[in-house]
Parts: sequence; structure tokens; C-alpha cells
Amino acid sequence: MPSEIILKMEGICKSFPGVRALHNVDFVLRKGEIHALMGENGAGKSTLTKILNGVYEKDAGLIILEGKPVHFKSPQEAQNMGVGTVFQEIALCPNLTVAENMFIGRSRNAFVNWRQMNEKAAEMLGSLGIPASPTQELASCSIAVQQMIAIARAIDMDCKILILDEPTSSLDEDEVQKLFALMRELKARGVGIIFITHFIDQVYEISDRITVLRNGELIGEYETPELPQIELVSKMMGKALSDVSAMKKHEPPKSDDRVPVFEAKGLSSAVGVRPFDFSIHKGEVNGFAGLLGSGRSESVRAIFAADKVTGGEVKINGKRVKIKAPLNAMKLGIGYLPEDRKSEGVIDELSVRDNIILALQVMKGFFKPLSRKQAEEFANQYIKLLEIKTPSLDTPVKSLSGGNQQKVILARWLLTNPMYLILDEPTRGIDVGTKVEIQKLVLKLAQDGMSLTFISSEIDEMLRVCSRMIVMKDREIVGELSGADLTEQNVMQMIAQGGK
Amino acid sequence: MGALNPNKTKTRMSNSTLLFIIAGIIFLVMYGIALLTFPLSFKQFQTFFDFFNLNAALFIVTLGMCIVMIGGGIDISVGAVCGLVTMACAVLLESGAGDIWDALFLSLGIGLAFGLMHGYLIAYLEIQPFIITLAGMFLAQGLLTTLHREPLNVTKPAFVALRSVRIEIPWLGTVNRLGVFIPCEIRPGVLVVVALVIIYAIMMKWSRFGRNLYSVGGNRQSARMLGINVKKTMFFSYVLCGLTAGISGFVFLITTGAGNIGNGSLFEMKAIAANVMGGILLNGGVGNLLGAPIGTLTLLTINELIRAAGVQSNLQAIVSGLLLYIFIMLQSIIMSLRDRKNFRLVLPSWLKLHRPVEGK
Amino acid sequence: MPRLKARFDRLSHLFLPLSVLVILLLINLIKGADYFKITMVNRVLYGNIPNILFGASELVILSIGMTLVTAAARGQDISIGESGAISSAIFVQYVLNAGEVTIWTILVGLLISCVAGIVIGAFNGTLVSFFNVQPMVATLILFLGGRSIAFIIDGKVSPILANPISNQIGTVIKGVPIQTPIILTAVFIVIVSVVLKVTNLRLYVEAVGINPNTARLNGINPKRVIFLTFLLMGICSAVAGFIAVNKVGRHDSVNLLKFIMMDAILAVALGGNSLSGGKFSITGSIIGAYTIEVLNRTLLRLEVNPEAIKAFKAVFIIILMVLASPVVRVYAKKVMDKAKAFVAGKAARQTGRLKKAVVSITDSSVKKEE
Amino acid sequence: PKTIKVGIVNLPPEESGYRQANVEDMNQVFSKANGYDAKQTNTADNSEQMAAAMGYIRDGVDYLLISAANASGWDDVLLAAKRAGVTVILFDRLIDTDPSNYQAALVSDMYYEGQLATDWVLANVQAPRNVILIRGQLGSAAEVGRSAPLLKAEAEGKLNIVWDGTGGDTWSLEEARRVVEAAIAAGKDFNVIYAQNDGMAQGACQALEAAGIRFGKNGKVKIIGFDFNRFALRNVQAGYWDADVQCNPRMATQIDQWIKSGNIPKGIVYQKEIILDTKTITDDHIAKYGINPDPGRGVITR
Ligand SMILES: Nc1ncnc2c1ncn2[C@@H]1O[C@H](COP(=O)(O)OP(=O)(O)OP(=O)(O)O)[C@@H](O)[C@H]1O
Ligand SMILES: Nc1ncnc2c1ncn2[C@@H]1O[C@H](COP(=O)(O)OP(=O)(O)OP(=O)(O)O)[C@@H](O)[C@H]1O
Ligand SMILES: [Mg+2]
Ligand SMILES: [Mg+2]
Repeated sequence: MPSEIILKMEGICKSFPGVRALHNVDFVLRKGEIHALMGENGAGKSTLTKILNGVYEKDAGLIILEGKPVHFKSPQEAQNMGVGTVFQEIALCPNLTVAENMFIGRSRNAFVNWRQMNEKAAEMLGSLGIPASPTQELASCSIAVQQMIAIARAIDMDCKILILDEPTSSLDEDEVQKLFALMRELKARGVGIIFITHFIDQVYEISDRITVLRNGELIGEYETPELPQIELVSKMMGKALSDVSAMKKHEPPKSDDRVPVFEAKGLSSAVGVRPFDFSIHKGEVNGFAGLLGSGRSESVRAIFAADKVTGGEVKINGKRVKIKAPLNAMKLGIGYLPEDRKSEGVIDELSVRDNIILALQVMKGFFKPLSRKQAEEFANQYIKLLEIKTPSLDTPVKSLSGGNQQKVILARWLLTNPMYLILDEPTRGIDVGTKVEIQKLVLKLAQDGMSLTFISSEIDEMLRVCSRMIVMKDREIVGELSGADLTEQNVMQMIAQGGK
Repeated sequence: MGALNPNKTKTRMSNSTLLFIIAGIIFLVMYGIALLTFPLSFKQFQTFFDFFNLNAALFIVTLGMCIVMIGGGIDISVGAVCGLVTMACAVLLESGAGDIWDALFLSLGIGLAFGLMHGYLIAYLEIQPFIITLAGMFLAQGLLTTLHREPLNVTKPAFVALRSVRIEIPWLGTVNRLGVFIPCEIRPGVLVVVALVIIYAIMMKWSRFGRNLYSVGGNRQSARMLGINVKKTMFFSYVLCGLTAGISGFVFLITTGAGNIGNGSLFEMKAIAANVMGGILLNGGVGNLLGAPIGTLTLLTINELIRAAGVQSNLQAIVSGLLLYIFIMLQSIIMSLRDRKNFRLVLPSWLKLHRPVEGK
Repeated sequence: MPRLKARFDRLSHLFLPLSVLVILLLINLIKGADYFKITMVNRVLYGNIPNILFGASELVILSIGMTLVTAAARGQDISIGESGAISSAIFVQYVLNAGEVTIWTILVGLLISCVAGIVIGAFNGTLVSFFNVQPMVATLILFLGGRSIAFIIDGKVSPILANPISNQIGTVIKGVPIQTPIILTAVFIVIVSVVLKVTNLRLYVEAVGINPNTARLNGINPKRVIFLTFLLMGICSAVAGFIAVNKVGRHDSVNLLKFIMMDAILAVALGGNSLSGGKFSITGSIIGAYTIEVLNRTLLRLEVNPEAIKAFKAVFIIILMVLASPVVRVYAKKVMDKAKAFVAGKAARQTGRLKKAVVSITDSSVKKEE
Repeated sequence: PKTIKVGIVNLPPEESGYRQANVEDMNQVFSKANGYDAKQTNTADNSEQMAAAMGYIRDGVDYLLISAANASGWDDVLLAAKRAGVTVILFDRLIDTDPSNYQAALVSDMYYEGQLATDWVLANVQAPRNVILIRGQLGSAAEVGRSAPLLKAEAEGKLNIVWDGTGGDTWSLEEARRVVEAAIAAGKDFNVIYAQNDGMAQGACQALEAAGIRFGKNGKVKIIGFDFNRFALRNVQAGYWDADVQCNPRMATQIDQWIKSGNIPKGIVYQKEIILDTKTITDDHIAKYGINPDPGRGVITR
């Protein structure tokens, strides 16, 4: 495909205090191609795109856009020159309407034509099937919807280069397909698309070319069809990976305890999940399956009392307990890793150490601070265990890459050694290698007697670790699958048919 | 998912609108109660007009403050700048060095200068607004005392003529103690207030700057990512606020006719209070510009209520604090009630999307 | 060595407030070399430094509370002066009605005024944490009405606290060479640091200030933490009011701690803390508070015309804040790096090409490995 | 007899101790028991004051008493009062307007107070007279009035102001203390402290005391305060301070007499005010003229 080169980045270097995020990276994007940017967590993918779109300033290197060297000092300049971005962490304004979020910062008119804007927005939303109204405040949309709005905005921007930084991490299969259709359309129009994701299948489905980064260095650029999946993974990880496939065959542990570790009857919460029953046994891993917005997160949040619980009865090891606030749940041995990392997971300005010990510390109580030495020990232990890439314990967690932040939160909960751990999308934004590690970890924890709930938008991932699957539809539990019945086919069917 | 028809989605009222409506209703209710309890005072139209006539400067300052508050900032120098302008203009006019136009330009110039300084330091050097505008306040006060310490009356005939301009409304008015009919009158400052309210309201609702400011106030980081020039937007909000404070100084001078060290003192606090009552949050990103005059009216109505009720001197501050308290509580309770209930009311059941917005 | 560096890094946030303080002290030194001179007057240390420590005592205590409130509630308490005036009015009333004044009377009075401070803090804190009112607005209520309340408690006069113990608390205790308010402030600071040591206050407050949502999901109740900081602020105000009223010997509801919130907020900012919450440094704020005291005195020392004193203060604050501005610091660092690179470059050129060759060899070998 | 309706427009009691006394005095004298139906509005904002005054005129009061925050801009209000037949009496602060616009004005003459104090210095302190001037809230009527005679005397070469300091926004003791400490640190030679209110004089004394400088009747430095707080008078009586100048906040009785007698003078009336020093002060004075509580004979308030 000898098509015209639209963007050339040469010798890009970027360091943050204590980290070399990019070193001498070259990158070439052609007109009308979808170019996947691959790498492990912290490889520097986001950083590279952020240098391109003016969020960060590069330390060294050249950016040549359509043959002309450019130097963007702000996303605004980049946008004006035709570089559109969907950021990894959604960057929209919650206090503006959906339509405004789609159009703000784009027009150079001194005045806003509301009617026209709303009409255009409604059209876009309609054609993309985004369930939101143009005049609705963005804050009232779910993350997934916000993500789609961000995409809609970028797509509508009429740009030459479109950067999609993990756009699919919170979308379900349907929407991913919709997005891909759009990407193909844009590609046909000659837009160069940089696509970042950790879903390898998606890369092979849509991309033309792959650039692999590792530890801030360029590994190479490849034509997608010419690079076998296994090789891609090993290039990303820097080692031959035989256990990727080996992993798939893990047998979920079965539990035979009679009394469930956790049992809920008629549980409901203020955000409107229908009252539901749920139980989990010692050493069991179960999952919640369902479409986007089917209420999976809401259900587990009710278990942890993350939203106000409005009714229901809860038993732990057969004993009735009251869980009114997250602290109750924590004290009873429940842990919860929320799906929205940015607003509910990390405390971004606090150090990695403080973020890791947070939950344990809170459980110990206000008057019993861990000694510094102890805290450091704990933190180091988990940094090693989960291979968290951080320059130091004192680094604020916000300067870690998305995936490493996620690991920090995981470490936080593992440190409390819960009896029952709820993981809501723990692998979102995590690279393949680590994903596998996490799945293994989950199974190991279960073998050691921990009960886990594992929610993921990738069904096969759940199938790999869960021994029982609870299927939800429209905020209601419609059925359960386990044992031999637990197949992708059956899950899909149940979601589609709503139970029987 | 595709089955979801976006047209079915009913729109939830935005925080700004809701707060504005609360502010409006509370003001109306309060004024209604005032009318019933103290008809003697409140039934006279002139009472209402006097709110504007005598407090035009406060209204204007509040507008400027409203803009920076929507942008997520704060400017506590406004009162001092207003005071400085009155004195500077008084000195200018009294010394005979300039005429009214010069004075007007001087007030705009001073306001602009402060606005530029604040804007630059806050937006481009990223210094905390509270501190910089506090310094701005000290600076204005210091300049004022350096300029002239004692009260200074402006006696220049042209100015005196300007400041005695009245627009009479012959068909509205009251009969006073001696049975003389006094028509209602409006002073020139009021026209400035009305003009500014209209201009600013249009600006905040329809101009790119206005919308950008909302987005910057809501989330600075996101605004930048959306391609908004955050620094420029913030910069302009402070420039505008400074400029507005300058205008208010001139209007203040037209209202009272003298430069004085006490002019505009505590305006910043009043403006903040008024804006909050008008539904503009200090966090930024939320509020309707029209809330600013509504809030100011509420504040002034509280004053007039306290006067008419003859509240004991030492209790006046306490009572006005208490009324502010009740007001804020009402606002907060309504907001939290809505957070609990409103979804069921406005949205179809399958669309109950709710997750508390971070940062409240 | 790395340990030392880590420790140094941890203290790096103090660089700003300290450097500002040092600049001011230098200005004073230039004005007169005897600035640091300390003499004994009536067997008590006397000089500029004791005067500064003495004068700043209330401000230091208040800025500690302000730091906590700022960090957790992401806003400022502007009613601290009023709160101090009210609680000290209660203290004075208690002492005046207690008959004979002993040290116990004073202590009980202090305790009562602390309770009053806590009640006031609870009032503000309730509004902020449970009713979601922004701190500055919530505390505006007491800012407006507080002094009237204090005046009414005073019985509409300005009562006099003329007893020897109060006098000693406000000045010196016989035989102690340091003025009592300085000692009290030091004790207070020690208590605060002990509290920070034995509790998780810092972690809770910072977590809540940065991300209340996450804090909640990790078992912290953000409302309670914010509420707590206001209670602590109340205690700080009460103690500051106690010191102030004993210094003055008279409860002047109008002037006691007037406008001190501005200085306290300034101290927090000068201490390198963000006024929009999150991470905080109490040490920074304390240094900031002393810096402000030094600043106020510097202006006097420079014999600035009283009419212009505020303008000068403003100019000083602006200069200090500009020096402290993140943008300027980044810029300065760039310039420094360039200068360093230049010097290093010179050195490198002298060592000749040998090194370069080595570097390029190692570089290429690294590349080959991949 | 029929109750007399009075509207009082005054500054807020939070402004100063003086104002608190003034406001209280007004409230006490214009009471129901005394045959008045009076309301008082307290605000430092000129516009709000005018709004209040207009309100009282609309309410149809018989007398309108005004202590204006700002000396100007009142013409409309006064005219409205005239048209409505309301008698206007100014107290404490004058308004810059044609005297025909109001009936009477009863005011303290701050300049006169300053003159009393300056004259006292000239008469009782040997040259060279090196004065530390501690100003109150800058630009306030009291500060302007009390500073002027001293500055004038300096201009005439009768004394030197070696140090000129201010409390800025406040009349606070701490500021005064700082000012004197700064003067001491700068090695200034001084023998008079002219503090513009009693609290500030007290602060100055604290600074002197800490520095071991003797002051008062037997000391090197002469202390002058203003306002006639009883504690200040006791300090003077004990020879701890040297002189105090009266500033009488109690104007209500006089105005009450005028109204009741129906014999209101026309134009400006200045209150009679005095200066007391260690020689002239008596217990009677303290009891009669002092404001705020009395610490008792022999008690010195440091
Ligand atoms: N603002 C920042 N400050 C300091 N370090 C940063 C910052 N942003 C990124 N880094 C560091 O730069 C490196 C590259 O991060 P980047 O976000 O580009 O990774 P990524 O490839 O996008 O990873 P992920 O897949 O997890 O999102 C990481 O080590 C990260 O810690
Ligand atoms: N039909 C809908 N349209 C738009 N938003 C919805 C709809 N149904 C639910 N939501 C919102 O979408 C968000 C996601 O819902 P929830 O987290 O319960 O679902 P989930 O199955 O966990 O989905 P996800 O894959 O996003 O985690 C919630 O905030 C919910 O309120
Ligand atoms: Mg990334
Ligand atoms: Mg979910």
C-alpha cells in the first residue's frame, strides 16, 4: 500500500521526572490507514499520542505533518491542524450538554448557534445509536455513553489524523462494531487513524499496520497480516510467550462448601437495580455477564454498599450482617475494585505507596497508622508481585500509565487480603501479558480460598476464570450458567432471550 | 442498545438552570412575604427601583464576579478596585485635569489594568486566584490611600449635572407624608446595569467565550483536551471582571458623587453572597448569569426587610447571616432532594442513569 | 546516600516557603546588620526574632487549622477571626464570673472556649460537609454575624481581663526567659505533629481532598473527615483567641483577630499548599505564617509611608507568588539545566572525543541486543 | 403623649468600639420607655444607608437621624426628607451639603481632639519632641482628624515625627505594638507616643514594656491615647500613661433633649470634649465620662 505519508514522527524523546517515557521513537502514518499502536502498559503509547496532539511537549524529535514540521503547544493547535483525539481517560466537560461537548472548542465563530448545534448533534447521536439527548447534561450519561460521545466528537471533526486511545475499553461488542464501521468509512475518506487498544483481536480485525513500543522504545513497524499474533505479543513483552495459549486451559476451581461466603437476598440500591439474590462460595470465581448498562456494575456496587443500599438482606458465612457503607463491607472482608479508575479508583496526587496501603490503613483505623517502614515493605511487595512500573514509591500515582494505575488499585485490595473480592473490569486497559497474569492471579487466589467476582466486557476472559456466570439484562438477573452449560453460545443466548 | 431511541430520552434539567430557578422562586417568595408583612415599605415601587438606583455599582460588581466564578475562579479585589476608581476619578475631576470622559476612560483603564494583571498572573503564571486578587485588593487600597486619604466630593458642574439626571415615571409613584405625589425615578446607573446584564447574559449563553468559560469552570483539564485555550479563556474572564469593577467604580461615583476610602468596601463578600444566592457556585462551571442580579436583589431585599422590621442593631448582622443561612440550606436541600428523586420523575425507568458527579 | 536524597526530596516542598522567608530576612539584614541581635531585657529574651515569634503566634495556630480545612474541604474558612472572637468572649466571661482566678480557672476557661470553638466548627462543618455548601460561603454567615455575637456575649462592653495569670500568659511567666505565647505556640505545634504521627489524619484528609469518591469507596467517610477538619479549625481558633485575648488583656470584640483570615489563607498559599485542596504541608504553612509576620514587619522596618503600606505589601506578595509560581519554577529549571549543560558541555569538550566514542559504542551495542 | 417616630441611620457596631458605644447609646435613649418608636439601621455602605433613609422617609418618621458612612451623595435623600416634612438631624458625622438641607448636626470634632492632644504635647514635653504617631484605620474620619494637627505641628517645626505607622484596616493593638517594636528596632529616639485610640496606646505600652523602656509619668516616653475608655483613664490616673483625649460617643441624650424641648438648633453643633492627664484626672471624671467597664482604682491594664 504505497499510499502517501501524512505524518512522520522522528526521534521523539520524552522524559518525566524519574521516567524515560519515550526514547528516540519514530512513527509513520499514511493517508487512509488504520495504524495500531501496541505495547504493554507504560510502553509510552499514550505519551506518544499526547506529544502528537500537543498535550505534552516533546524533549526532542521532529513531527512532520503533511511534509511540514509542526510543533503543537496545545490540543487546540493540533485540533485546528486536523489532529483529533479520543483520550484514554475520557476528557469531556460534565457540566455542559452532550451537544456542547461534541462541538465546543471546534468552531471559530464568535457565537454559538444552539439550534443548529443541537440538530447536528441529534443527527450524529442518532446515526451512531448513542442513547443520549443533545440537550442532556453530560454528567448524567454513563461512562460508556460518554466514551461514545467522545468518539462521535472526534469522528465528526473532519480531521486528517484521528487518535483513538483505547476507545473500545468500555464498549460492548455491538458498539465496537459500530465504531469499526465508522473507522472504515473514515479510512476510505483518507483519514489516518492511530488506534490504541489492548484487544489483539480488534487489532487484527481493523488495522493495516502495527507499530510496537516497548519501554518507551520503538520495536518496529509491521504490516498487520504479516505479523502473527503470537509474535506480536512476544514483541510487546520482549520475551517469547508460550504461556499465552497455555493459559486458556485453566480449570476453574469448584467449591463444595455448603454455606456461602456471601449471600444476599432481595438486595437493591438507590441507583435502581431490581432487587436480586446472589451468593458465592468459598474459593469460587463467578462473573456477571450482560450487555453494556445491563446493571452488572450496579449489582456489585450494591454488594459493597458503594451506592446507597435500599433494601435486602445480607449474610456472611451464614450470619446476618448489615452493610451500610463501604467500610462495613471492608471490615467484613469484602473488597471492591471499581470500574471507573479515574474517578473512583486512584487518588491521583497521592503517592503509589499511599494508594496501595489506603484500604488496609483505613481498615486498621484512624488511630493506627502503619509505620513508614511497614508501608514501604507492603508497597514494595506488591509492586514486585504485580510488576508495577513506577520510578519510586513516592511517585504520585497520576504519573503512572493507565494500566499501571489499575495494578496499583489491585494491589491495594490484595493487600487487605479480603475473603471476597469484587473485580469490576480489572483488566480494562491492561496489556495482554498482564491480563494473563491477572487471570492467573485470580485463579490462584481462588485456589487459596478467596471468593471472587470477576466482571469483564470480554466474555472469553470471564469464561476462562469463572466457574459460574450470572447473566443480566435490563438491570435484572435473568439466569445463571455453570458447569458444562457455561459456554459463550449459551451466555449469548441467555442475554439475547432474557432467560429461558 | 440500538433499540434505544434517543428521542425518547427526556432531558434532565441542568444544575445551572435548576439553581437559577430556585433562586428566582426564593426571591419571589421572599418579596411576596415582604409585601404582605411590610406593605408600607415594599408596596411602593420606588423601593424596588431604589434597589437599583442606589446599588447599581453592587449589581455591576456582582456581574463581574459571576463571570470569574463561572470560570472556577474568584476575584476578591473588586470592591477595592471599585473604591480606587471612585477616588481616582474624583481626584481627576476635582483637580480639573480632566472631564467626565477622561474620568470614564480612567475608570475603564484602572479596571482593565487590574484585570490584565490578575488575568496574566492567574492564567499564565498559574498562581492561585485568591492570593493574587487579595494582593490586588491590597494594591488598590494602598493606591487609594496614597492618592488621597480623605473623602473627596466632586463639585465639577458637568459632573453634578450628570449625576442629578433622573428618569421619571410619572404614572408610577407614591404620595408621601405631606400628601405630595412623588413619581418614581430611575437614575443613570440603572441603565448601565440593565445594559451590562443583557450584554453579559448574551455573552455567557451564546458567545464562544461564554461557553468555553463554562467548560473551563467545569473541568479545566478536559477543557484543554477539548481544544479550548484554557489560559486565554481564564485570562479574559479576569480582564472582564476587572473592567466591570472599573465600570462599577464610575457608576458608584455617579451615584454618590464622592471618592471615599470606604467606597465599595466588602463588595467582594456581598458579590459572592449574592452570586451564591443567585445559584452560581464557587466551584465553577455552574450558574446562570441572570442569577447574579437576582441574587443581588435577594440580598438587598434582606437588608430592607431587616430595616423595615426594625431589627435591633446588634442583631442585624446576625439576622442577615441567619437569612443567608436559611437560603443556603434551602438551596442545598432542594439540590440533594433532586439528586435522590428526580430520575424517577424525568426519565423512563430503563434510563435511570445515575452516578453522582465527582467533586460535588 | 539514596536515603538522604529521598529525605531531601520529601522536604523539597519546603523549598519555596523557606526561600521566600530567607529573601525577606536578607532584605532585613541589608537594612540593618543587627537584625538577629537578641538581648536580655528584664531577664527575658528580646529582639526582632522573639518579637516575630511573639507576634505571629495566633497566625501560626490559625494557619494550621486553615491548612487542614483547605486540604479536605477544598475551600477556606473565612470566619476564623470571628470564631476566635466568640470563643474568647466565652473564655473571658467564664473567667470574670469565676471569682478568684487560679490557673485552674484559666485552664477550665480554655477548655470551655475550645468547646465553643468546636461548636462553631460544627456549625460551619455541618454546612460544608452535610449540606454541600462551599466553605467560603458557609463561613460567610459567621463572618457577617460573628462579631455581633461576640459583642453580645461580652455584655455589649469590652470586658477587662486584669488578672495576674492572664497577664503572665499574655506576656511572660516569671523566671522564664521566653514570652509565654511563643511557648504556647510551640506546644501547640508539637501537639499537632504528635496528632499527625499517631493518627491517619494526613492520609484521610489528603485522600478526601483529592478524590472524595475514591476515599468513600475505600471506607473513608468524606463528610466526616471534612467535618472533623472544621472541628479542628474550631479548636485552633479557640486557642488563637485565647492567646490573643490574654495578650491584649481586654476582650475587644471588634478588633480581636480582625481580618486575620486573609493572612492565614496567605500563609497556607505561601506554604506551598494548593488552595483547592489535596496534599498539604503544615510545616509549609507555619513557615508561611512566620513569613507573613516578617513581611508585615519588614514593611514597617523599611519605613514605608503608611498610606502606601498596603500597596507595598501587595507588591511583595505578588513578587513572592510569582517566584513561587510553578510556571516560573519550570522556566527557571530549564534555564538552569541549559546553564548546566553549557558548563558540562565545556568540560566534555575538554576531555576530548574519547568519551563520545565510548558512548556511541555502548549505544550501538544496546541497539543490537534487541 | 404621642410616641415620636424616629429613624436612625448609623454605622455598624462592628466598625469600632467607639461605634458600639454610640449605637448602644442611641438604642438606649431612643427607647419605647422614653416615648420613641425608633428603628436603627446599621451599615457601612453608603448606598445601603441611603436606601434605609429613604425607607424611613417612606415609613413617615418624624425625625431622621443620620451618621453617614460617606459625606456625600445625600442631597436626594435630604431633599426627599424635606419634601416629606421629616426633620433631619445629623450626628457624629457631617454631610457635605448645603446646611439648609438639614436641621442640625451634632458631631465630634476629630480635628479638635487632635488639637487638644497636640497642644498637650507641646505644653508638657520639653523639646526635642520626638513623636511616634500610630494611626488608626487609615482614611477614617478619626484618623484623618487626629493626624492633621500633629502633622501640622511637625510642618511648623514644633516637633518631629520620628516614626509614622498605621494599623491599616484596623485599630488593633497588635499593629500598634508592631509599629513601636519596629521603631525600637530601628534605634529611633522618641519621647512621645501619640496613639490614636486607647487600644493602640495599650499596644504601644506593651512594646515598650517588653523592651524595658520606661514610660508614663515617671518615664522617658509620654503616652497619649484617645477615647476615654475607663481602663485608659485608670492607666492615666495611675501615672502609667500620661494623657487621654475624650471622644464622646454619647450624643443621644443631647438630641433627645432637643427633640423633647422642641428647640432644635440650626446648623453644626460640636460636642464639648476634654483632655485629661495625670494631674487633672479624678474618679468623678472616670465615672462620668468613661466608656466600657471600669477595672477599678489602682488597676493598671497593661
Ligand atoms: N504526566 C506524567 N508524569 C510522569 N510520568 C508519566 C506521565 N505520563 C506518563 N508517564 C510515564 O510515562 C510512561 C509511559 O506512559 P503512557 O501513559 O504513555 O503508557 P501507555 O503505553 O499509554 O500505557 P497504558 O497502556 O497503560 O495506557 C509510564 O511509565 C508513565 O509512568
Ligand atoms: N439503556 C441505557 N442507556 C444509557 N445508559 C444506561 C442504560 N442502562 C444503564 N445505563 C447506565 O450505564 C452505566 C453502566 O451501567 P452498569 O455499570 O450497571 O452496567 P454494566 O453492565 O456494568 O456495564 P459496563 O460494561 O459499562 O460496566 C450506568 O451508569 C447506567 O446507569
Ligand atoms: Mg495509555
Ligand atoms: Mg460495569
